[in-house]
Amino acid sequence: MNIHEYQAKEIFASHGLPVPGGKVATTVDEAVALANGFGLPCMVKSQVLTGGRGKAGGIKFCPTIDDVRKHAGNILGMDIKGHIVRKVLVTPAVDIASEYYVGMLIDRNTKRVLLMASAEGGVEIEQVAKENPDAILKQSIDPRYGLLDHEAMDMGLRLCPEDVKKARQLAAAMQKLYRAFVEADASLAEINPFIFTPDGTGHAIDAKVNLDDNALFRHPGYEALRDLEAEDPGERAAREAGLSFVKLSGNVGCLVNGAGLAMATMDLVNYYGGQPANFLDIGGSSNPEKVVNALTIILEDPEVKAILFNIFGGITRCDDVANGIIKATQMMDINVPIVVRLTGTNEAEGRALLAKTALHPAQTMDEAVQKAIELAGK
Amino acid sequence: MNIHEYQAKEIFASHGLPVPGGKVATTVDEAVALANGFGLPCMVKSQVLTGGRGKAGGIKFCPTIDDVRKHAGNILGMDIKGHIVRKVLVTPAVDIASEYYVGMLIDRNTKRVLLMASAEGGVEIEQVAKENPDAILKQSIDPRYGLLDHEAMDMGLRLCPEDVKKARQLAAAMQKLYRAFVEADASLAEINPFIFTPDGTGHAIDAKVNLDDNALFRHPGYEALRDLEAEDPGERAAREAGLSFVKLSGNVGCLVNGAGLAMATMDLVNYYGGQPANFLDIGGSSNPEKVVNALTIILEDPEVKAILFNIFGGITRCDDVANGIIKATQMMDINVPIVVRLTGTNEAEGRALLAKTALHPAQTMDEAVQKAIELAGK
Amino acid sequence: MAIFVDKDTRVVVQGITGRDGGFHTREMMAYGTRVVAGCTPGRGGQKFEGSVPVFDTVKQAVQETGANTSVIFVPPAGAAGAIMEAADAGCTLIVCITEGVPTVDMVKAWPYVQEKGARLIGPNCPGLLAPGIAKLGILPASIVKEGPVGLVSRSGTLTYEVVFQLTAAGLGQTTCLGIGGDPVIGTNFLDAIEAFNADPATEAFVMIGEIGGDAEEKAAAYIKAHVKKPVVSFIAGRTAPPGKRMGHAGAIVSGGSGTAAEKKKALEAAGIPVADRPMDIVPKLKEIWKR
Amino acid sequence: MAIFVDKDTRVVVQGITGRDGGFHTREMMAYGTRVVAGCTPGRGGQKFEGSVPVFDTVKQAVQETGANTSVIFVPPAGAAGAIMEAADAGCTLIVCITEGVPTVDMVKAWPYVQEKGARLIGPNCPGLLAPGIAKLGILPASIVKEGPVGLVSRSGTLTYEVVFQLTAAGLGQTTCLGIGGDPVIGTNFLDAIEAFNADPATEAFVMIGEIGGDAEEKAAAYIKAHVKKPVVSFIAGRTAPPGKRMGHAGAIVSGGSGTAAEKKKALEAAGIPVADRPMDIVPKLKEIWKR
Repeated sequence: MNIHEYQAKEIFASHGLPVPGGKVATTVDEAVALANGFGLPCMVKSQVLTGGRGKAGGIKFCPTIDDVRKHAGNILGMDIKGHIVRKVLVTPAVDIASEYYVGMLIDRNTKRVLLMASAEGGVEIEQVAKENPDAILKQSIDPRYGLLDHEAMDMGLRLCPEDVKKARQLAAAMQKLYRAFVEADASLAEINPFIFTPDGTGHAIDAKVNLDDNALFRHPGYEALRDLEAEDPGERAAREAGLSFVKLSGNVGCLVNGAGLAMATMDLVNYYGGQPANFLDIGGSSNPEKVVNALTIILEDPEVKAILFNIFGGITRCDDVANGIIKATQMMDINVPIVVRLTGTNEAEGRALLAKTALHPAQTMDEAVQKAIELAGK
Repeated sequence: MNIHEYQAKEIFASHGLPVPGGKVATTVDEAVALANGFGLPCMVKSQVLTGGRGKAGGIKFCPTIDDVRKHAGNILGMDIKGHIVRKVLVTPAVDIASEYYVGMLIDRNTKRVLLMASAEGGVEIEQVAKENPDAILKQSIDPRYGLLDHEAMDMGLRLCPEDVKKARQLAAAMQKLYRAFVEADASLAEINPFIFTPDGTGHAIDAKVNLDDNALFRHPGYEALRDLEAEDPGERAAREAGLSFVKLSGNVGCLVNGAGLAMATMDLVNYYGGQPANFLDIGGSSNPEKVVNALTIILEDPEVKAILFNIFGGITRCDDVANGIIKATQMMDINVPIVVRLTGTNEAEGRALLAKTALHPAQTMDEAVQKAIELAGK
Repeated sequence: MAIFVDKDTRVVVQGITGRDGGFHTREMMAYGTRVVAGCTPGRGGQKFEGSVPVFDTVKQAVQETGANTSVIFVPPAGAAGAIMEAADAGCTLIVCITEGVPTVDMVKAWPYVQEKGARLIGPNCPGLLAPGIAKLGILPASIVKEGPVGLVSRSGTLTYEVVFQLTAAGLGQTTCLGIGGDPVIGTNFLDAIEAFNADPATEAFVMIGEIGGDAEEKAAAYIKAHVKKPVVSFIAGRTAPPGKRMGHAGAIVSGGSGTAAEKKKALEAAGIPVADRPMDIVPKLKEIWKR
Repeated sequence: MAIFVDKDTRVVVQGITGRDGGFHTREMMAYGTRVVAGCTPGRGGQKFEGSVPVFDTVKQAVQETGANTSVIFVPPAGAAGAIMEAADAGCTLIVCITEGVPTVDMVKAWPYVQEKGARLIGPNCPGLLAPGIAKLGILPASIVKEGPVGLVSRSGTLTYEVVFQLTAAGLGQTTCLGIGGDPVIGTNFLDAIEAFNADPATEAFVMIGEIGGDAEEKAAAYIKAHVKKPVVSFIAGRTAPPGKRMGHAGAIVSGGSGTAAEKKKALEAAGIPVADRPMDIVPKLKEIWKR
């Protein structure tokens, strides 16, 4: 789950990271009131779940209240890479003498949290990684010990060899970020940039956190951080129904059991010149209710011209699955063609059941995909 | 640093351990008001830094407010093993269906925290250890992983094999106790007993915590937990002066540099039939102020009839130490004899300085101790 | 012969009294897997299906029954703890089927498993099926067949699809192994490939990858340097949009890396044919495999 | 010959720019110890006493100067971290002089030191002095003399007292070692005794214990089983009241255990004479030592 800058900063602040004050406004008047409260100059920052906000004009420095009014007005409602700005963060502006990048993520190869830091702060780390990979310092964190004092200090001194006080602040920030990462069950946590003011005080002036969906169950408070307005309605409905769904822009709706097979199905639609409308994993169950939910979500998309079930019956029996699909389609009013491919245990029985319906049976993935593309094009 | 039950319970509660409500009263009226607030029946428990409170009549069950008034009146001011009761904890009484001991301490041999637990709760663990050592279960905790789920659950199931829900509560309590131990920098933490009510709910109804003096610097709040009234005035003054001091009941005041040598000096006084008045380590410095502080503390004790300095000048030079002692004694009005034994670097110079004073010089520990005992006896 | 299991594999099922645990334990036993014990705290003393003793702890199960392998079906909150319990009890192979295990838990559990010297498969995986030897996990027994091909995959049903095609083409398997789709897993492609390469019964193998991470690239480099056996690969997720998690927690293209295109390129550069469609895997394998 | 150090010992002093660190570094250098580097973050590039290079990190010090031993004089809050830094940098011997290190920090640092394969002495100890070879710590050089006796002690000045008497009696030392008075220390009596037993130059040794814990009892059992060399002991704290910490964090009789009487009993049962007074140590040693 991705969360907004202001939410990430709240998590950071609760772990003692030096985050400037700030509050969120949803209207220009609220923004102005906040700016009056914090004092000038201040920043008005769009809160959207995408990068590149600065380039898009979504982050503005405001020396006067008139600027706050003007920029908040422009930014609220702005479309940044398809994300509509509904909130702005108003936060005191700080003078920047130097900028650093500090980030952590899960490193699949070491199976550990990896700390990355760079003196090239304020730019996207992927860009630094491409153009100047040596500028990124790395430290793999042993989970048994956490980020040790000397590891953090070594990083701090390498980032800031000329000023031990700043190195200490960077080191402390890294150790706090690690605790925040682990305790919040993050999958990514970035401070970009961590800055020093001319008087040498460090501040985390931007924050990015992705939370591990698998761990949300032990952070009941985090569900409230979810920005429901920013979520695709279909993806939201799927999440609430316990389905794994990603909206795409094609016209062949796909319902598949298993994530890998679902991706392979999308790829095959594409291979045969079609366009998948979605990724959807309905899981191993033959529960008609789950199928109804999945179909409802897919049919919300007016672009969908055909529906493709690709089910590999392993432990689940194909006749059970067929019955589930038949019941679900009977409960709904569906006016696009449905192709069903069923393979595996009790395959023949499953297909026999389908034969009595208006559903289009298919024996192989390739046949099913080609048939669905053809029906969608009609 | 030892803290009271009610303070230990506050630490436990902050780590999520199930501690019954409770508040401290210093007068009978306060105790009655608290009991009225919590409802009856309740317990009135003396808060003193020693064990055996129950046997001494310092813990009473109160079914009525009259009982609260009577028992609080008896307990406040009571002397328990030399500790005067100045506070009572008033806490709701709970029905006890079963009792367990759960405790943790530093195990010097493994260099780890050791979890100990027993189904023989409510009695002193030392007694169980003597009479029925097999009744004590032990789990050494690897600091790299903490107390793992299966380790805690294994203990819980061994304590309570007949009831998995209770086993889970015990396991959870052990894991919380470990976090409390580490985060509070304890050297000992005990729940004795952890009880279950007849409905199967667990409660930590007694609590004991010793804090690591070496770690107090990182818990600024803990200094407020110190019970200054319960502390020996001399030991308090020594602590505030940064000296290591323990009051004993003899008449030979001892000032020694180094803890091991200070113990050996006490032992030698005893060996020659004398009685040491104290343990005191003045450390490696030759600073006259420190000597003044140490002498002031020792001379507060009217039993002290002679003073014995036993100084081994290793890195510190004996002439420096002699000058420090001479200056300190000149700043004070002292009317007991002072024996000074100085050995080590610049020993001759040191003794030459002492020769010009009224101090009694000695060359060996044995000579010095015998002389001090003799002077104390006059 | 197979990788990771043999006829001495003695299984304890953690979470045997749960719905999924019970169902799949019956399936494993039906296939002839030696399930010698179950474990559910508080259920010690019971018998599963009237014959398999259930214990409160894995330690007891190992002591009483000589179990050396654990298959885990416990809920996500306790899964990493269950892995550590199995490792501590002396299980040398641990297969964690549970989906939805927090990544931070796996990060913590991993060094513990390593210190105890156990092999972990999963979590969030279908487990492993060595035809004729043992079934550890949820791979359907109906689709496999004994034979000379190894198969390793990050996926579940996509694996079944490929196994089904192998079997249909008469190509039986030494071991079908699903390593799981999470970012942090125990046994990875490299470990599996090393094992297949060393297994005399495995004459050729198939690797089913997907988007996210660089495990396929690492495997490609290893195969190029060390493997003489024929290998064919398939990568799912060519059409996945960046930044979106495709069902599996680990299946995500982030920061422009972990794409199917990159993986395909790395594999082909290492001389490994990459099938465009699942149905192309068997033909490609037959093409390069001179039996 | 000595234990734990030799002529290849190359020292980095952590906290060299502090008051105590600087003072004792000069003393160590004056004794001829090869202090090759210092370490204080933020002071990298400076020279101590005009000759010893100071580095920001121990890793740099080790890389640039070949230091293999660290002596630590940093304040308590950073001491356990400094120990871990030294171990991580590759120091194989770490002597931590710092007093007042939180016990929980040492509990955390210990497995790290073990994993890195380093030997830790201390904390809260005077260190070690091998006459004629090296001085690591704060033991006064003026009182020692080269010779055949080993000495190990939990104490500081009491050690000096005994060394002084040994030297005065013409009994020089192979190594004088103060292991420290804290509850959790690196090298303990057992480790030191093993080393003295294995050291051909050490013909006899003295063990100075004190109240608290059972390290003396463990040492007694080891000596009885494995040591043929003459050993004499002394235990401080016979008159210490129970439940009171006697200066050293580890010197406390708690729950009735860790008393001097118990220790004396265990030692004597193992055939080790226990001196009643410090001045009896040398005579007792001469009594049992047939040179």
